[in-house]
Amino acid sequence: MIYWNSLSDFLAMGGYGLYVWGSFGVTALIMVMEPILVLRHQKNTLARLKRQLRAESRNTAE
Amino acid sequence: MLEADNLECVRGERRLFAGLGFRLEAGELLYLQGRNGAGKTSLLRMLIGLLPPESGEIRWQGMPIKTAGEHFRADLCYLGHLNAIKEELTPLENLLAAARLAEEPLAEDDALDALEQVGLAGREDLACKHLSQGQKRRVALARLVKERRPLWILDEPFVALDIAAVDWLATLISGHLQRGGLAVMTTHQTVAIPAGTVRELRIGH
Amino acid sequence: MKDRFNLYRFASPATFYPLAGSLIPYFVAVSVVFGLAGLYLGMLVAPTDFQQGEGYRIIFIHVPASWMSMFIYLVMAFWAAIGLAFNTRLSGMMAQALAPTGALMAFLSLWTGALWGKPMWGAWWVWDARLTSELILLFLYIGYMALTAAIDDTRRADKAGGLLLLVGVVNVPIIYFSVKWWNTLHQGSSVNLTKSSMAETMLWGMLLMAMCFWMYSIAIALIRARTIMLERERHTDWARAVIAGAHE
Amino acid sequence: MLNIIGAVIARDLKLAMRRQADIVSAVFFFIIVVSLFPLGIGPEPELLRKLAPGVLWVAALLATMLSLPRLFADDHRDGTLEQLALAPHPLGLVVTGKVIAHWLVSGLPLALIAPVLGIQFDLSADALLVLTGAILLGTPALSGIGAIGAALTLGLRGGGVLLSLLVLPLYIPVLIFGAGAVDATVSGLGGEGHLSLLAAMTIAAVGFAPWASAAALKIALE
Repeated sequence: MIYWNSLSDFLAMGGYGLYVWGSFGVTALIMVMEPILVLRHQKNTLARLKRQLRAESRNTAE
Repeated sequence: MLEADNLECVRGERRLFAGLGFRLEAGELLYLQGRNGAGKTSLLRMLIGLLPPESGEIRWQGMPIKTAGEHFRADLCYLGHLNAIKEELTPLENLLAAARLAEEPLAEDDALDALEQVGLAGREDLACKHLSQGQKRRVALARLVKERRPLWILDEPFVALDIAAVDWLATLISGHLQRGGLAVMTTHQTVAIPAGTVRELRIGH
Repeated sequence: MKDRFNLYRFASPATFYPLAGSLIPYFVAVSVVFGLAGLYLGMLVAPTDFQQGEGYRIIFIHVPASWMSMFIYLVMAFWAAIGLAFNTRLSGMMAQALAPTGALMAFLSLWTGALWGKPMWGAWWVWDARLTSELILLFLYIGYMALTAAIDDTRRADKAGGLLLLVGVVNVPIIYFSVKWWNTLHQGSSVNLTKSSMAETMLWGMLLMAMCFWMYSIAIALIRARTIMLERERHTDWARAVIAGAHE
Repeated sequence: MLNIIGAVIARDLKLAMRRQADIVSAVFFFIIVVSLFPLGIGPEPELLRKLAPGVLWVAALLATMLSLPRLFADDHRDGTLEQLALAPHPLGLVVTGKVIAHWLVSGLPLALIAPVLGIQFDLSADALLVLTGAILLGTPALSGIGAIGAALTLGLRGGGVLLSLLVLPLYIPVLIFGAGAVDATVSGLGGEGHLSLLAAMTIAAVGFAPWASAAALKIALE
């Protein structure tokens, strides 16, 4: 089933290794980084909103 | 007849007012009062149709102003806190251009007459940038002199006017009411309007 | 009539927020499965292309990224049209949530296009219709994000951004055909469903990768939409409940 | 309908005449940018002829951009825009008038000066004629599309830069066919096809853009 004979063949991509892996590498980087950044932003936003809510309820309690 | 029903106004994240309504008949004046930031100007902008209310409806002669559109605007005269005059044009050119753009033909004699009434006689040919703040306001008010559209909406019309001008404007407004016109205005000082029914509406708490 | 199906209910943030939250894991899982299958087919099983050698394998990300960059723009324009017509709050949030992913897809399309073009045509960049339109698409994404970021009032930002999106939808085809007439260098469309020049495995690999990108975009847009939603609706009861219940 | 468009044009032209410095500086910008190119590239006539259409068109594009931020900003600042929006006719007609006035003040002078500048690039008489025609036909589209950007960025901080970011990509078709018309003439193919496409784009832009701009202005006025 598998087309490649060896790992080094696979990595070389018939001489196009730089182009193929350059494409896949950047894509992988983006598709890993974007979720990380988005999730971190979500976490920070939630924490900030929670702080605000707490400060607000403290103000109304007094 | 101008009616407002259950108006709600949200600016940014704040709800300025909700459940606001009134009914204004021919010959009546509505004073809008409230502290700064209560939403007076926002309400005026809703009434002229520039700001869609969050909920509620405004009707002119029984028809929602949103659907009435151009028919409503043909009956409306609005004076904002900005003068809407061009600094490069003379008072006369300003009046004539404004009338032309509002599709309300104004004869040059009538325009000159209006400028004389607001005390700008002799300054008709001076570009507005050479006029003082008060004089510029008078140019803006001069539009009202020959104004025969039934609904006037005025944002702080008395600001920056001297006592004589305040009296003159009050007379002008009462003349408008006597002709069966309607007026809505915001103001900080209560000015006695000689004729017509005056109602008050307080916005905010 | 109370329990009649109501579309507006799903368009309301209070309903959408938990619904999106429970859907995200499925989209992620499906995306991963499709991605692994696509990579397996495309990178390990598919034979070489007799014209382009192994370099053609860039197609497995280039084409899905290009498709997604255009598709996301269309979806944003669709939301914009809904938002401008019915004044729904959700539309603007969805458009904003999609924009960064769309821009990244456009960037990926250009990047992989350049890396593919260099060995195939001998140039990193060829001024043809598809490449140029893709570049304009990237500019439109950036313009949309810059415009909405510059407007403080979210309501005005949504409407102005929506209008820009619709103007862009009209213009992108015009730009495409302008550049096409100006200079025609690019090869014809590589996917032709009736008589495909591609081997079947390649086609399947590409379609699986496209599904992976699609599901990825949905998942990431939903996460972003939830954050935007919470931020904008923080004064409402449902948002307060969500914020108070969240653990840091 | 023509009444109101005429009234807006008359007012805007009168205002522009009172502020001639703006028109003059845009024209000078055009002249200077175009004249800088031969200095940067070198004096070979062959090369200059090749570059002329593109250089003239890019300079025309940038010169038109200069006055765009003020298209609605002045009226917005002094409250006139509100009055225009409240007048008893569609705002789109008002914007149509403003777009035409903007073209008369910014596009038309460029078209008139372009043949003179074309001489610097050793263009033939034919090419100069087509160049003038192309700029005459294409610049109204620039004013129209620009109006959308000006309306969208009205009153925003950094509006000018944002305006270029939004508008310049959309100018590409006009640039391609505008420069293409001159190119085709220079190479002896005839620029009629390009010119008719330019005309089509201008008709579409002037017909459609004012209504999109009007929608954007209403959003900005809320």
